[in-house]
Amino acid sequence: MDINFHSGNFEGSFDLLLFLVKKHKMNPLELRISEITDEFVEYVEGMDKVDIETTSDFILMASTLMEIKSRMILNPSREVIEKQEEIAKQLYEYSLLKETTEKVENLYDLHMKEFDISIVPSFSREINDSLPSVFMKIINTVKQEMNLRKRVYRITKDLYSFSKKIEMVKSLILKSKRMRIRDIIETSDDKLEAVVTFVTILELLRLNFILIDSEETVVINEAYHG
Amino acid sequence: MKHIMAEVEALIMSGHGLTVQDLMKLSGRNRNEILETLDQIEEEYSHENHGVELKNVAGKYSFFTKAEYFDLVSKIRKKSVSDITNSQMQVLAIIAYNQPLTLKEIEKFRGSACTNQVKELISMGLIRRKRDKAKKGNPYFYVTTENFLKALGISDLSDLKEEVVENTEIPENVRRDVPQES
Amino acid sequence: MKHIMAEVEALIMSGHGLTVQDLMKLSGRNRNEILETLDQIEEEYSHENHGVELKNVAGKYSFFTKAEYFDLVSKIRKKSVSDITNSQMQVLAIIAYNQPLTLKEIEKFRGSACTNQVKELISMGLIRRKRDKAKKGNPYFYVTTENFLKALGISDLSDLKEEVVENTEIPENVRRDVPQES
Repeated sequence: MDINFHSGNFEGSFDLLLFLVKKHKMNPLELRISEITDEFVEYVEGMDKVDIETTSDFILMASTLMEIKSRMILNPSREVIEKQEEIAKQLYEYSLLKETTEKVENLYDLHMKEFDISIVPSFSREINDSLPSVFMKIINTVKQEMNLRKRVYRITKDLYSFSKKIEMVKSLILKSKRMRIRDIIETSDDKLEAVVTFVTILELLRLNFILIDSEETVVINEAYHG
Repeated sequence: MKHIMAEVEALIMSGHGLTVQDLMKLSGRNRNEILETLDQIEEEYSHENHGVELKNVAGKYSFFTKAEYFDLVSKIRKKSVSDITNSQMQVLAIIAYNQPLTLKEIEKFRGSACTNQVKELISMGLIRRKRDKAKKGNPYFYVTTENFLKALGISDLSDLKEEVVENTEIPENVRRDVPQES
Repeated sequence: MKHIMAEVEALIMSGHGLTVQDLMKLSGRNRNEILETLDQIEEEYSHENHGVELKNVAGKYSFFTKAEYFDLVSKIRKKSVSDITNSQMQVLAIIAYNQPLTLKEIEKFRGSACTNQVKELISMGLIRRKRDKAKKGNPYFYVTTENFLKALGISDLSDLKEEVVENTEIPENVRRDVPQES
């Protein structure tokens, strides 16, 4: 067994102690200090004494172990047995902590590599799960209309804001009092504007500015306009 | 052969519709291997102890829940597109028309807060957010999804884009203003 | 029995994390049926011809791609990785195993100061502090969060503790004498 350990091999004295306990197939809680003290001291003596702070921790532990060992041989009093038990308990806690850290690290690394998945519900029905049918109908009308006219579609980013559109549609309806939804939508230049126009109609309905007359026609709400 | 199955399954389940080409490129397998594997997976999931199945829709492979479990599964899909409210539709239209937009820009358009509408629209799968790392402060932008087009009955916007690009009457500088779908 | 498997599979695959309760309610099956079915599905997907697996994360069941296909799947999916340093991991483990703990208690366990690590772990959402008003001086206690379970992909803390105690290779009779931390 190579005993030329640098202090870096063990983070602290408990690491070395745990290593020796495991090497001797000892249970941390049934620690028999007398059996491992010599080895512990040997390791500490072989350490590079560069990092004073770390090595002092090892030296302190070594002297504690040596003290317990000699007293165990000479006079195994209640007090010295308790001292050994105290170290055993600390060692056990330390081994749990070490094990937990390793476990947490492993689980974290593993789960980092797992992606959650989600499946789309049955696709044939998925298509039914769409915007209200009237919306669909209108959009399709607009689509056909536009294909027919083969307009030049130019998407201009800032041509219509929603509020502008509301004003436009309002004045349109105010003028004719009664309009087919399709005719209102047809004032749009492209598909996306059609969406905005349609939403505008919905908003005016919500505000009670207009009422639906039949499924395809809206009228000015006379009550609203006094 | 077993490992290919697992590979292809993992890819398709975590992707959003992959073509045979995609699968070949991603896994480094040849066409025959992929086709054979797809057959095996299809066979495996056709058994009645599975509630999902592999389907090829327009050349793209995805898993779908089986039709017979539709009613069951729809119980957990709380947010259905058909439940869309007017205010949500308003926000949706603003995003559709001006995308990409930050939350602030949407609120400026609408003149009122719309965090909730945006969240609901995301959960309905109609919009999604993306981050522009190039921009200062790494802001989130909202754009419509493919689902949105599907819900509208417009399968994709590419015809629109193409028409713009093909039309030579549109000057370069205008063309650059066309919002790009990602 | 086969149909339950398909039902539960369809539900979990299209849901975003479902508890046993959710599954009972949605399927109208009793607890034992659900638990048994979950076992069967887990068993089925553990085979090497599957690239995804069933997991209970923080009490919710979801499917995940298996870790061994990480390189493959990461070609189409991105995961934001937050690196945890060794010392942060140590502090996290101390809290996970012995919570709730005050800062002083954590530092006693570790043998050195760890204010910074605690701060970082809070900002990562892996731990949080809470106040025990019943205790003298109103001290802050640190506990792990649900996010911690999610980050580790485990159902609850007992998963972690059981395995740790098993691995320390201490005979049953001795283990019982170990003072239990609350």
